[in-house]
Amino acid sequence: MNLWNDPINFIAGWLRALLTGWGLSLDLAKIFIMLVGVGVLIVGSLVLAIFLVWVERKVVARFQDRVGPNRIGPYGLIQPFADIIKLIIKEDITPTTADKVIYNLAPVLALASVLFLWAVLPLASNIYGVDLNVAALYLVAAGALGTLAIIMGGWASNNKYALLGAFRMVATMISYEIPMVVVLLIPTLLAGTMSFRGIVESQAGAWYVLMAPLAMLIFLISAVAELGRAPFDLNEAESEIIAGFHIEYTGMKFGLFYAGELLHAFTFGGFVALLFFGGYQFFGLEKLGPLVAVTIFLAKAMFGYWVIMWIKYTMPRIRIDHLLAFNWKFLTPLALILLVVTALLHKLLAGLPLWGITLIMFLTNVLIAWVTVEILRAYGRKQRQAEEVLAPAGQH
Amino acid sequence: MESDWLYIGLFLVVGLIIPIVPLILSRLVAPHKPNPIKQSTYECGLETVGESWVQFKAQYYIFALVFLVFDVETVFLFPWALALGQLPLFVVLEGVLFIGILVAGLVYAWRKGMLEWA
Amino acid sequence: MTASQIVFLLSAALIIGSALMVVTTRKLVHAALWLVAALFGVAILYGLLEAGFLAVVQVVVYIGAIAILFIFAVMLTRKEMRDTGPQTRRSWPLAALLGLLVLAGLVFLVLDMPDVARTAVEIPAEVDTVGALGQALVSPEAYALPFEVASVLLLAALIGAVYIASGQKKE
Amino acid sequence: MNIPLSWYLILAASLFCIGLYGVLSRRNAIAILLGVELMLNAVNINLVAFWRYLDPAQMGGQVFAIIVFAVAAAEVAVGLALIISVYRSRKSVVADDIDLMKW
Repeated sequence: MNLWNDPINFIAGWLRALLTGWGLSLDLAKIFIMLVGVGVLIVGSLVLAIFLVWVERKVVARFQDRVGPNRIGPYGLIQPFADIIKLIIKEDITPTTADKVIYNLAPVLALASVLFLWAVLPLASNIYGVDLNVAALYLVAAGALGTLAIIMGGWASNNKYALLGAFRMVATMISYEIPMVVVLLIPTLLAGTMSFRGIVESQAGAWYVLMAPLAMLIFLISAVAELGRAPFDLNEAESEIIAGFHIEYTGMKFGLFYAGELLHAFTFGGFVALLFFGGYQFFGLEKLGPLVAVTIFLAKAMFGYWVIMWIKYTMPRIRIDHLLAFNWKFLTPLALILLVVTALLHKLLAGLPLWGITLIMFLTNVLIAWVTVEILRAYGRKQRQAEEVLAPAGQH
Repeated sequence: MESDWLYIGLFLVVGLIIPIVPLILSRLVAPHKPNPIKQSTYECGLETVGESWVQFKAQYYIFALVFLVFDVETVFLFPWALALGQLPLFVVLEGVLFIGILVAGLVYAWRKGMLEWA
Repeated sequence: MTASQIVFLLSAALIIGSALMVVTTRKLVHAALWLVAALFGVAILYGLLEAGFLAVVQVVVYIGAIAILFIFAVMLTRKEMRDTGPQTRRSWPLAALLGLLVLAGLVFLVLDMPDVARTAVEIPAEVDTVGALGQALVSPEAYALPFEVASVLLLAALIGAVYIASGQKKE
Repeated sequence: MNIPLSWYLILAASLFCIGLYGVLSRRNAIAILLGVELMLNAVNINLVAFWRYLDPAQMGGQVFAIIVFAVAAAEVAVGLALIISVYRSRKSVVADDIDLMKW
């Protein structure tokens, strides 16, 4: 046990010795150490969220062919701190008709529901909050709290646009939760465990993106919808309903929603990396030491975050009826078919070598994708023909 | 096992407390000069028109309903997915039957036109 | 007084307090949110009982789905934000009396039960309760039939609810 | 793990009775359903407590609790759908007003 190979246990052991030396009982010392761990993890992720403000602004600038923040500090790195100071010293306005308690609780819960996710993220094989044996469902449960926060915020503002935004957002979030949970079942099934560390470890041979590329895509799409980012950002469709459920929020309360959204996007990038791209593993490089593994994981999560930003700043917004139809008529059936096929293949191919299983699963996925695209094409053709019958060419 | 849940519990408590800190900080530092116009609800810069409680589409409710049933069913599938490795093939088919019944509900709602934004 | 006892008492206070608010508060949206608090307390109890799967399922199903449905329903059946008029029947004291009587009877029964002060047996560290739950739920010797019947029940609920809520579109 | 079983049972009994009071005293049909949810949860606490205290190797208690989740979901779905349907035709969610079927 040394600092380089097992830093958490090393520091915990040192703290335990120190605290029991001071006369604390062992149980109390354990709880205190846990508390320190929790605090470090949460504060760390919040610092990350501050950094993400800078990343987001810089990346969107590049997408729009601008430079982005560059005045304060090198490459504008100090800019997010200036933003925070501004948010803190802004006047906090609460509408007189708002439901005060719920109004104030909503942003706290919104950020907290994202922070909760960090408890189960394994950053390296021995750096993680807790290795929960129901971690996959814990992820869904934390998302449920986020949904609740949005509906509370929208309702308590007592503003019709806020309420409408909240309803749209909640309808989107709960709808897209179904395909997300279904594809969460696929890594669970392949790994035979719900613990995220178990899922990462079982990808040592082959990343699940090779076995279930379609599942990865569905997870990514539903994660973007869950985040309420473009193209699914109709909660804040400025041209229609001003700013969605957080119209009435000012200053730091708005800041909490904003920080929650950015951290949520990054965290979901992390989950994509974790479930489908081998988490902290990178061709044996992670064995060099836990800090290398953490770097690998954060790099993969950042890549996932970048893809989510890429989607956000490229796609136009989708109308709500199209959005829900896309989920219920396309994504959910596809995810269910994928689950059934994966389960059957997983069972039937149990004896084969790993490369064989991976190859067959990959080919099956390609086949399913091809059939789906063909069906969509036929459907689209039929739709177009129906349109042409209704409105002959030239009469628009 | 037990310490896992203790950790989660501590995490939930601390995770709820820490976001409150900047709010308190803001309360201490920020100016506070309320006036009725500032504190009225915001509506595109115009005066608020009509009741702020609008009747919204019942369609939202239908989607929530379909979601509720699917949510419970997918939760049922997690134990099945975990046990898959140790069980014979026909148990896998049991799960497939379960998913089939689930899909029947989806097909019904679809055919009835409940998934349209009517 | 041990740590788990303190946690139990705190969550029991949370559950009872929020449950009382659910049945007495005037605003229905508040009642639904208090229900969320009570259900969250029950999830803590499941964690305390080492039924981790049930604890997260409680949050996913009750808070993530049922509470949301309740809030939607409240907002659909309301013309204004404030609830007006009396929220309880005139016979509420009778209901309270009945509730107290049932409570007294149940407590009497519970305390009369043999060996009720027993404490839990340790679950051996190598036993994986989540895996065992999965095995029990799908193996035909155990609960495979209820598992399938549950899906049929949910299918029936979905069809019935969607049919009723959508309203007959004939008119 | 030194909580006596009776604590759980008494907690569940009180929760059940609070739910019962809610069901009996509320006028609004949705509030009545909220009370039913409390009662179902009281039952679930009992099921899980008995599972933990009697024989954790037998998963019966947890399986029953899961079935109760399914039943609760079905009950809420159908119950709220009925309430909304009635609200559409009668513009009221007060349980006493819903007296179409008196026989």
